[in-house]
Amino acid sequence: MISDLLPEHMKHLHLPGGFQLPPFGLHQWLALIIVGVGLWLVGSVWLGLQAGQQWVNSWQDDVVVHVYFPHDQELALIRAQERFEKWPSVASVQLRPVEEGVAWLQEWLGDTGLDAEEIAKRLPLVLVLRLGNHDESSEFIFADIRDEAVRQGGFINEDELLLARMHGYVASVKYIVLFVTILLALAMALIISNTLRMMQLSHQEEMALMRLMGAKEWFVRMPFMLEGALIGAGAGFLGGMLLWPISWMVSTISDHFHLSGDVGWISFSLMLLGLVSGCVGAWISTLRGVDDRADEDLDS
Amino acid sequence: MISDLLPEHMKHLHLPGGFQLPPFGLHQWLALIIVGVGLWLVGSVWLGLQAGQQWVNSWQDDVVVHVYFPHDQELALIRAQERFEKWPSVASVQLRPVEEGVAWLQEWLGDTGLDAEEIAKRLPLVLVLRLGNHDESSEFIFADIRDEAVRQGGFINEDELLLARMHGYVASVKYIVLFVTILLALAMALIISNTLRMMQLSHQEEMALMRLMGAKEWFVRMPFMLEGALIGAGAGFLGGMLLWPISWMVSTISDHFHLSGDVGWISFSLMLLGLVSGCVGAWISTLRGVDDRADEDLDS
Amino acid sequence: MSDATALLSMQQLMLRYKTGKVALSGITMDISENSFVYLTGESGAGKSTLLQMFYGGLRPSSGKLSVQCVNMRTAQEGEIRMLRQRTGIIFQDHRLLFARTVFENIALPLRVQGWHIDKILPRVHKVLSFVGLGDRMWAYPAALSGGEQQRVAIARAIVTKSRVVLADEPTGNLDVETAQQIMDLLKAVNRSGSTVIMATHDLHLINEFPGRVITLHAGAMVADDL
Amino acid sequence: MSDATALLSMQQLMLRYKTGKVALSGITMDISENSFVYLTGESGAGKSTLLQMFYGGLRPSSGKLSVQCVNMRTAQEGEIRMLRQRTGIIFQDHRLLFARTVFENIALPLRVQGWHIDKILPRVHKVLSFVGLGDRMWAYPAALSGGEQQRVAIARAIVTKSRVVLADEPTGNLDVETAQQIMDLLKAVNRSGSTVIMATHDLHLINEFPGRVITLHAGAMVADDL
Ligand SMILES: Nc1ncnc2c1ncn2[C@@H]1O[C@H](COP(=O)(O)OP(=O)(O)OP(=O)(O)O)[C@@H](O)[C@H]1O
Ligand SMILES: Nc1ncnc2c1ncn2[C@@H]1O[C@H](COP(=O)(O)OP(=O)(O)OP(=O)(O)O)[C@@H](O)[C@H]1O
Ligand SMILES: [Mg+2]
Ligand SMILES: [Mg+2]
Repeated sequence: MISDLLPEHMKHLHLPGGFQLPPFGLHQWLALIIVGVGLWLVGSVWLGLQAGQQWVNSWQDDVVVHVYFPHDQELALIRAQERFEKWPSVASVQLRPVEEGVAWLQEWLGDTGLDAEEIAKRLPLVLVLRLGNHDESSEFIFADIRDEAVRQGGFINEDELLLARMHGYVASVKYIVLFVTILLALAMALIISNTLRMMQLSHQEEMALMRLMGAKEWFVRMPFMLEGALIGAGAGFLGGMLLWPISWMVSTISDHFHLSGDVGWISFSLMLLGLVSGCVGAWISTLRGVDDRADEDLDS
Repeated sequence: MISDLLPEHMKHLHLPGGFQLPPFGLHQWLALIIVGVGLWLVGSVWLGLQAGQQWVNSWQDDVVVHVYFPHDQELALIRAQERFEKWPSVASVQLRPVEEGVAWLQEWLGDTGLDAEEIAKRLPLVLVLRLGNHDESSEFIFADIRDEAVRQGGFINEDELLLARMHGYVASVKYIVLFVTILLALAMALIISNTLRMMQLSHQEEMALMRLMGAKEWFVRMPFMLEGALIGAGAGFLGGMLLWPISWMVSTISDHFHLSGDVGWISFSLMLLGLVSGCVGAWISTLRGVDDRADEDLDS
Repeated sequence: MSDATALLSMQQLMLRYKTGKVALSGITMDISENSFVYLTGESGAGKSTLLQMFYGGLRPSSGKLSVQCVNMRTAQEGEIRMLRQRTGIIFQDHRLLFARTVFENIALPLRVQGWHIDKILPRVHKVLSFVGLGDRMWAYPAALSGGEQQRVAIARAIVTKSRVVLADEPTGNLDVETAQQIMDLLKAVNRSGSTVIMATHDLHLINEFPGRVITLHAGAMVADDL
Repeated sequence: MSDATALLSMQQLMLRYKTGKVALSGITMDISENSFVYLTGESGAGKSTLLQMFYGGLRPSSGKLSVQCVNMRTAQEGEIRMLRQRTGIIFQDHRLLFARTVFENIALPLRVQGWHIDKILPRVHKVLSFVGLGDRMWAYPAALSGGEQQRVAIARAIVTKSRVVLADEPTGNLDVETAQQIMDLLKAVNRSGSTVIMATHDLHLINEFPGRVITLHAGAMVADDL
């Protein structure tokens, strides 16, 4: 008899309130996709940072600058060594042992009859500066080292400098990334909460009516909470899933990076972030005086 | 007499329709700020790309890879030269003239009595590969060059490779940037249109009523168009203005970059983009059957 | 029966809703300028439907309908718009804006017609005083009783000196005394030159305030005391 | 006058709106279970205000009001909620949801009370047939005439066999015959055990369908024919 009453196209009755998800329309899908891709952006940016960090770490002990002095300028060399040792940003200053130079030269020249030791005497003297705590100020350290070296009569390899400088850039990118992340998260929250608010505006009378019929607060709000949670979790899931191809691409390009563990964590956090922000957004947007008829106007 | 009728707190009457901006509430400000910062992000990313492009351009003619061969492997060298010449990605292959090696060694050794020419004979032979059209595939070019060199009995400088590889990275970043830009633009449009749609939902009855009273379409929609245009233009302006400090910072860090012209253009485009997208968003969101009472529900 | 000076004229007018329901059929009548017309009939007879057609809210399915010399079957959007500006409407569910003050509600049609605020204010005040709510100008409709809301809706309909006033049960929610006041108002509006067409159930009012009575039944015209 | 079995009891009940308007004052009366009560009075007398207080839409400013043994001045949210589930309300502006079908509108209170859909469907059908709209279950309210909408609102109020039914001018928009049908409905509801409190202007109905008549004037009780 019930099926007699229910017309064919109404098989899926959609009653308001309670554990009932409001129908998922265009706006909901749009919000889900955009927030998902936004979260994916956040995730990839963090992934990139992670990769950059790993890269930097693999360098960390290797950030050295060689300062060259002509072979007969030993005094200048010693003076420079003393000065560099006083710099707090320089962890250690070492004179490259002559044997090392000889070995290097020997290999380079090939196993010829030429006497490497004889040439080695004429090789430049080399100071190896190992940089310590490496932060954004490194930009200036390099310039300072160059200046000091030149002042003392030595010189440095510019290519080496450029490479070392990269390190500083990667470190400073972290703050930009943090800022971008926060901004994107805010924008995503606004999108979710606006979508929910729209839903609620169009169901305002219904909510007021249910309250007048003695509905509990959770009953009135549950559909919107569910919707917010679904959009949030869906977006988080989308963002998390989209991270895997990225991480796969990165690891194919270079096997420097071992990100799979991080990807798991980041995508999990994205999902959690989406879910929580969806629920919170829903709760907040249901809080505002939806019972008030004068509130139909957003102006006030 | 009019002022008698008008109570003190109502001095600013806000009538619906026509050239009247709806009151700018929290939602509007939120949308404006978020969209503004989003546009700024778009702008800065493009600015960064511009800077990267300039950097790459300054390298363009300098992307060379040196392949070293032991001084007695002339045959291998010639074989390698022939092979490399056939590669389309390698623009030119040159044998480094011996004099150049001598001159370099002479300088390096200092003006000592040592006979540079004698040593030079024992120096490795060097092939200078100059790379041509440099695109994303360069990642593999470098690996290929390394493989080929090793196969022929030569070797290459890994540091040099890393530096050259950077070039390829910057070029491939362009596509990511394009994608991010499109995504952000979409998200911003969604935010504006959602904000307007919220405004309209809450003014739906009013709009229907005005139409029933014979109001022209432009009269009914104008407030929302104005609002959309204002949010869009305001956001564009905000984004454009925020670009200047960024460009200033970049030029302080390094005088490689000359971005002031680009900043002007980009911030102008941002403003235009914001304005146009605001208006279009408003127009589109006013199009949907707002006259229809059953449309109060977004479900359908 | 057709008449050159008729303000509204109908011939075999028929209206079928999208649902297939034929709400009106075979309506043939003329309403001349400056008349006072009652529409009666049981609930669902088609009174509101007919009134809606008089301002272009619904277009005829077949037959002829011309309102203020506008052929409602072929009229352009622009013509309908102009027609609506010359028509005052009191809706059955009054349709007041609860987010706006009484003043703003009544000022709406004036604003649509491009009046300046300096002229709107005194006009609204005058009309509100006329319906006896001169002191509620800055209240919100939610703070009014049902009958007071009804009177605001009436004020909104007559504020622009319309040529035709369509009233859908303007006394439905009112007690007898207030209903009589409303009828006095509508009669005064009629005397000042507007044609008033009013749907009502209240036969007592019809007896008390005479006018032409058109009776509908199930979408057809069954009586016309002209 | 206070009575142990009184369903609603008021003593010196007063209500002042936020605007300062005193809408009710000095109301003292009891309404016993299973009675049929008319509230009359001119527009603005305070009928709707009093009805609103009976379901906790407004709380008393002073005096005593207890409804179904709930003290309305001190009641918790939860108590009010339970009270509302035992109360059927017909609003003066019917407050139907235009975005939902007639079925969904009427199912709303059942759903709030946690009924299962398999029980909701036949119940809604039965009540709709009772008010004579059994075939309009899947229509949208916009496709109904004013009187039909009114009947849907009545169906919604009586669908949950409430202990008290509050009706604010349920016959306001109806023709005489339909109004009499509605009155028959309400009388039947009353006979089946619910207390019905109905605000109305229609003195003819009161004569035809006898009940206790309470008359308000400017917020005060001026007559009670108990
Ligand atoms: N939008 C619509 N779509 C389909 N049917 C409709 C629509 N509006 C009204 N109807 C039907 O048309 C018939 C006439 O409705 P109408 O509103 O004109 O009646 P009425 O005479 O005004 O009645 P009442 O006195 O109850 O207001 C009714 O049966 C109603 O159900
Ligand atoms: N929310 C409110 N705020 C302020 N005043 C109000 C509010 N609601 C009603 N009033 C005022 O209280 C008085 C009583 O209103 P109420 O709605 O109870 O009248 P009523 O008897 O139902 O009249 P009607 O028959 O016209 O519906 C009226 O003067 C009204 O203006
Ligand atoms: Mg009607
Ligand atoms: Mg009332």
